[in-house]
Amino acid sequence: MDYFIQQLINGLTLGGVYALIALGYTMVYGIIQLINFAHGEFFAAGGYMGVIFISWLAAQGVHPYVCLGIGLVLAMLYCAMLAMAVERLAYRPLRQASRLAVLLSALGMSIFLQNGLMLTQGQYDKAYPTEITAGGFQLGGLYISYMQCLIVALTIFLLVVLNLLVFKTRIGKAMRATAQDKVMSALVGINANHIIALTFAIGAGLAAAAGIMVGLYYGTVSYSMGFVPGIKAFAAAVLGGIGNITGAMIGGLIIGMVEIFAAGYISSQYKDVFAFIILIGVLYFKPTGIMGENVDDTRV
Amino acid sequence: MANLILDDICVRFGGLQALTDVSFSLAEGEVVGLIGPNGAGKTTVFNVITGVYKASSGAATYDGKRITGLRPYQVLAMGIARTFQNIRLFPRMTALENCMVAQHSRSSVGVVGAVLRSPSQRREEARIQEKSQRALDFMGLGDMADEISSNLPYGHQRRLEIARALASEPQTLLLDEPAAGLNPSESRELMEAIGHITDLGINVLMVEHDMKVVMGICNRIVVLDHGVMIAEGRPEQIQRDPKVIEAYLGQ
Amino acid sequence: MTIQESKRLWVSLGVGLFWFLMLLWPLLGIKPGGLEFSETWAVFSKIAVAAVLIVAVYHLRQAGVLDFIGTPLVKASEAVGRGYQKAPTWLLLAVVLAAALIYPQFAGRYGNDVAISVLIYICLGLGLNVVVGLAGLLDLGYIAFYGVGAYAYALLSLHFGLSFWTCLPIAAMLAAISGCIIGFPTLRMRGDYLAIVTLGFGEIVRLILNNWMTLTNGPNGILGIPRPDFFGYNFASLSSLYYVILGIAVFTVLAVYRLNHSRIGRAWEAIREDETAAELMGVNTFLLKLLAYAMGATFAGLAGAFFASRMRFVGPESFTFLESAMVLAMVVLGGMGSIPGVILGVLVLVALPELFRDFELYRMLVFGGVMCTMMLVRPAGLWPAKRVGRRSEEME
Amino acid sequence: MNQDSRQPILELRNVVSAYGRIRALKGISLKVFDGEIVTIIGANGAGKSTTLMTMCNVVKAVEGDIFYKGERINDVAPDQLPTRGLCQVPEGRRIFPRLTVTENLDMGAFFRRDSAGIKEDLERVYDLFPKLRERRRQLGGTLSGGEQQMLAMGRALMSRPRVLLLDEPSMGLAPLLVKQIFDIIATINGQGVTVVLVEQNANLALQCAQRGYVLETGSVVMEDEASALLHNPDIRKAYLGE
Amino acid sequence: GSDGAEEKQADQVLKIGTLSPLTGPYAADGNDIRQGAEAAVAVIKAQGGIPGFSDIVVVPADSACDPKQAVAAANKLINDKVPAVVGAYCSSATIPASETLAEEDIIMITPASTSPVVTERGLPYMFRTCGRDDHQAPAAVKFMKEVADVKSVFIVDDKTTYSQGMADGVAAAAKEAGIEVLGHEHVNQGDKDFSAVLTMVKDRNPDLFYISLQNSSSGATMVIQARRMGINAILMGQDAVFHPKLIEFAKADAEGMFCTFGDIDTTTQGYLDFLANYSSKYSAPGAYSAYSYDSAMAYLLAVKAAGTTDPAAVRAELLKLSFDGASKTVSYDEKGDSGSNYTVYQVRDGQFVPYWNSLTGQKY
Ligand SMILES: Nc1ncnc2c1ncn2[C@@H]1O[C@H](COP(=O)(O)OP(=O)(O)OP(=O)(O)O)[C@@H](O)[C@H]1O
Ligand SMILES: Nc1ncnc2c1ncn2[C@@H]1O[C@H](COP(=O)(O)OP(=O)(O)OP(=O)(O)O)[C@@H](O)[C@H]1O
Ligand SMILES: [Mg+2]
Ligand SMILES: [Mg+2]
Repeated sequence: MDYFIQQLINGLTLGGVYALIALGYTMVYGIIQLINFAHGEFFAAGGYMGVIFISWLAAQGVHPYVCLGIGLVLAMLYCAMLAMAVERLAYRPLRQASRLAVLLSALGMSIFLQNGLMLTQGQYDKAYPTEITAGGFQLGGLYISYMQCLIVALTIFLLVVLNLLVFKTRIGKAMRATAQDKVMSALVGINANHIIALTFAIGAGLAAAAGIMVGLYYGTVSYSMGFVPGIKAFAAAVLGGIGNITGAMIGGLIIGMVEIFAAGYISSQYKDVFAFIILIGVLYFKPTGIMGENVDDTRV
Repeated sequence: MANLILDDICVRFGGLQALTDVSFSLAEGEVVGLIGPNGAGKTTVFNVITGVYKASSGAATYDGKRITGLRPYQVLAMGIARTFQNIRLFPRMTALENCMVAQHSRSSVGVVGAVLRSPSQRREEARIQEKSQRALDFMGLGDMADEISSNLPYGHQRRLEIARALASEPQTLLLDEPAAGLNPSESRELMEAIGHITDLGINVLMVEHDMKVVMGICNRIVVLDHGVMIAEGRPEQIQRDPKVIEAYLGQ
Repeated sequence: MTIQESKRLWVSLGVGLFWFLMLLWPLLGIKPGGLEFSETWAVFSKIAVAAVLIVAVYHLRQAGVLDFIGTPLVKASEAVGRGYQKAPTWLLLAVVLAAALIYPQFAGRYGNDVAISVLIYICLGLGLNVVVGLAGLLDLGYIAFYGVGAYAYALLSLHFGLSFWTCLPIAAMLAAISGCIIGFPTLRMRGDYLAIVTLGFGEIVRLILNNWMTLTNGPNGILGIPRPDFFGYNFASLSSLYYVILGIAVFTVLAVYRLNHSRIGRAWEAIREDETAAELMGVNTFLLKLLAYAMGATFAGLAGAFFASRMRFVGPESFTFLESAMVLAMVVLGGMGSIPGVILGVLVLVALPELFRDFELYRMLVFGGVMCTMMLVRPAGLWPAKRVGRRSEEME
Repeated sequence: MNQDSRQPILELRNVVSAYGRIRALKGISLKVFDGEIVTIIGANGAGKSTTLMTMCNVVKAVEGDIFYKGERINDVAPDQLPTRGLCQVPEGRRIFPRLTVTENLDMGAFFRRDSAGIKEDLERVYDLFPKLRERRRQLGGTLSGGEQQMLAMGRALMSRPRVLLLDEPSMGLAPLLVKQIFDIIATINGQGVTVVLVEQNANLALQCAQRGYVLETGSVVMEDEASALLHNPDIRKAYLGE
Repeated sequence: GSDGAEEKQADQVLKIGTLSPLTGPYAADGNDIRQGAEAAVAVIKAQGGIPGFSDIVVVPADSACDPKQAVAAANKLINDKVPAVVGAYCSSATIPASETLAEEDIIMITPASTSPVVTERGLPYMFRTCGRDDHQAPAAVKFMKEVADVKSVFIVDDKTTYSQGMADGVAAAAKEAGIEVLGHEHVNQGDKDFSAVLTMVKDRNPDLFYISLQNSSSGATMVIQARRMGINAILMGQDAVFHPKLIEFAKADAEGMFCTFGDIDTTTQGYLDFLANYSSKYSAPGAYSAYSYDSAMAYLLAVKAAGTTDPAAVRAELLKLSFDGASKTVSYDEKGDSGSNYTVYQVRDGQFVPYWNSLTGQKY
């Protein structure tokens, strides 16, 4: 039983990580229908920025928790800026082009950023000053680390904040309108470019937060670390119904859980196979994903 | 032949009853108008006939064969072709190619034939091209065969829709608001074209809000309101029917 | 260019450079030991100078100062274009084919090796072009079929001693069958849902190849796969292998061309343009989408079987997502739906990394940047299919 | 010509617009005066919609000048124009399909900050179109064609326009609704809103408008009082189907 | 330079290719390999070069740890007319590349590929300076049995030719030695989250947890997570995990961990020479720097002795060769192997410290 619950906690944590990345994916997708391959790189850049800022602050003798807080904010800001630059340079000029052209531009950006990180940060991984967040507590036969709590809490917190942002604020409404019809939203006075840039910034900020969490939780960051979680998060976003924030969260949790339980009970080498089979199975019966709005584009 | 019969068709979308017990028929050589207020369910009738939506009850038959439950391409293969209220051409294909696609169900060469370019494939290809060109000519688009369809002006796109439907060699043609977005003189040309179509022995079911057009060419009119048939009859009768005037025509 | 526009250009360059500096400095300058500026400055100044130069050249060109260089060039390229249009297609094709036939005589081992890669990718690219370019189905797991073809030949030849030429159609068929298997559940999905499912399938295939020890020997791969032979003649040398793949590639080009210009190709394009309308115009979309996957997979299967025989080794590393993405990049970069475009895309994307080998560590960085830039400069591809240009609202 | 002593509120001078290489407008000049209804009629593809889109800078004029309230607006971003009172109900309505009716209306007032005024206008729109009030929680995309047209109109009104550009507001509407829509146009105009009306239903449009322009393949071929156009035999033959 | 087609030998440049992953996740080790070879060349050149050759250059090529790229890179090296190649790193790249090189009778000396298959295919010009997995695994198990005295072991690998080969070897040897294998799980490369497997490890509670991963940072990640989760078993890794970075990343969590690695006696003169040369140009040597240095050195010495790059002659010289290299006393047998000398190291106070020698069965 303990084993089961421990795996459940593992699944929640991993799912939380995927969800954090998937939230950004889904927001960007929601607004310009772009599978932003570079999103995984924002995640990696966030992880590195975390190391850089936190190590520097720690070296100045700042209290660990303050380090963490400031580092988190700075890294999120940094990635937001990075994302805005990427959007401006690589995506905005292609607004009118076919979607595959943008997809490819995103792929090129992803390769570029990944190698940029490698060149500036070195090929070796970087270690987080993990002492900051090491530790946890024993609950019966279970061991729960503080990082696990933090990841799950942060995910839930951001989910709530984002939902409020998108559904309750003016900006959110503008985001949804821009997503649905860019020309019309210009005709009611929305600057689509600003809204899209903002969405990228928010998405990348979320990815950066995820990068730091991952760095702290697993101890190291590497320049290529964005790729695999990027794909999983993409899968999570689609599973939940791409474009839907709550869906991304649910999708992330499902993928995380399936992976952990497949690894814990069946076979860890085939865990991804199970994750993808669940994904395909769900989509087979619900082609728009779990929370996907059934917008019927077949109306004739 | 080409007898289309709808029998107690009902369609439901979630809680919304879009069509309730709709029954009417379309006989050989007829032009029938289907009118009614916005959201009455006219397009839904088309969608049920062509297999886009499933009827929740009731059946449609064509020449005695049941067509409800068939996939759209099977319905077309039986001889029922349609146009769309919101233009649905293949935007990046030329006018001619748009029509050639419609010949798909009237041709049969497979992968092997296509790769080997067998003599029968070449013959068939030539036939497809000729038939399609004839459909374009018929709608007066003959010299626009090589234009990309999305570059055509709106009115020509409407006509291309009809040409494409004709290219599938149908016996029955369903037209969904063919005159929308046309000015009165263009509508008149359209009416003439539809007249020629019936001369080919094709019967027509038409949804249209332009009363001049409807009254001008329909033999019979069916009126829907909130998914229910409220009247059916000859144009003169319909024009005078108080229920129709109240729900639809006004004044 | 008005003064105002020119001012805006320089201002945005300034903002851009400042922004870049803000992004660069934390990466290079913040060290636990302290803050540094020299390294950042060194990198930044180089890039800034380059950017200023580029903008200046652009500026001059807009202003017409550089017309004396540009105009003759444009004229020359137009003349070439005209000549190209005048020459009959068959002549051009004959020249290309002749060049392809005598190529190994002039190329060294490395040249042959690269040419073989190019030809393999041409088969892959054209196959994917059927799925993505013609039928409009975004497939991110395409390389799985290549893997199926490769392993099919490897296993059949090693376990059953079948010859390359027997295996080639079998491999193609097995790939086609797996194409149908993958295609089936995705038929109800659209757009990007399809993308992730195909990506998932690709990963599943790779993981099975990597983990099913008894069948595939897992990560160790399969060694000692025989080279093709033909009535006793063994295609052992690279140049003779080149002719084998050239034959397969020519077949692929021909087949894809003819399919494209048949009722089947038209039906695929109709599905790409508007699936619902296509079905309503009599196209059995279900069957044709499945057929698109199967045909695409067939060409990948052929290429895969050849790949196995040429490497004499297959392992799961050759069939990763990145490989799928690469093939997709070739198709899109070259020009979706256009056969010469895809071939050009393959040439460019195979050649680029080779050209950039000397950049060593910077190679992939440059590669990614160039890929991005090319998309920006030619969003419809290097050699777009004839039919492009969508009725679009014009907006900044 | 005749009334040029007045300052037009919206004016195009020799405007050329193009889609890629295709020139859709080949040098159009037209004037709209404060408080009037001007209609633009013409065959399919004449460039009517393009004219409206050019007025809003969604399609950029490649040549010529656009003046609004006396100021050249060629370089103003399209999203700035609604804030200055220039609004459009575009061809095909372009309702935000996944926003509710209320949210769609709110979008019309996106740039406005006076929540009290917005509330007031919302009530006004609901009074004008009682059907919308009934459906305020429904998603825009699920409305029927006529309701969508009302919503599009209401959304434009929410921005308190000075000038309202209407592109084929009667397309696809049942005859009864067509009449309603034209009544509403008259009402709005009575409240002081200048209207530019593009219509295929030239008869109704000319009856409702004060002045009219006739467009042919991207050029203005005629401009006159609406009543004069209505009785012009050429016009009657070419556009009114007689 | 001279333009004559018939150049004198003295004008010839001796080229040595290196084949290693310069890009991708193993780029770090790949660069160590390239630098090791460059260091050896520098040393020989400093000693006056090789008579008959005007210069010696290293031609690096990127194998990317990928069979296809490795073959392409091998072909490129062939085109560049290199008579010998040092590399590659991943066995899965080394094997197909070696087949290609064999077609042109090019000598290949791998400093890092430990798969037995590499030298078991009867290729005459294939040599190996590092040890073999099928020696390393028994050495590790011998240590478990005789020194650590464990009763049970849990094994994890990440499904590469190398890491899985090692893990299978350990599993088999452990069974034979009477150590209970409580589990043998496979993770995937690129995974960062090992919590599911580690929860399983914790649940089974083995005496020793054997980690066979393809690179040191995965290893470090796993070690960190294992310790955090409260797994108290003895940790043991193999030679891919053995890397200074393991300690740098895992810090205190790595303390006490054991790793097998081909013994490099860092006190020999050979090593000190190497270290001096290497660190004057590059940062601290990585795990494979010394092996790569020795591989290149062996080739250069053989060419010097043979006076030609003719492969048959050089092979004969290589088989005769015996010199004190950086990693060990290098000499090759008929298969091309140079023997294995696996030593168990322990992480103590942030450093790998030799702990037990498998050949002698002695603790240091
Ligand atoms: N796919 C669907 N999902 C939900 N509701 C639908 C769907 N299709 C149609 N409806 C609803 O069914 C009703 C009838 O729609 P239909 O399109 O048939 O109307 P119509 O008579 O063609 O109207 P119009 O003249 O405006 O075209 C409408 O209320 C519409 O909102
Ligand atoms: N987005 C576009 N891309 C390319 N060409 C276009 C585009 N929009 C319009 N055109 C072309 O510009 C010309 C004018 O089109 P416009 O839509 O303005 O005509 P219109 O007068 O509104 O016609 P309709 O009555 O059919 O709406 C037409 O020839 C049309 O084909
Ligand atoms: Mg309708
Ligand atoms: Mg228009």
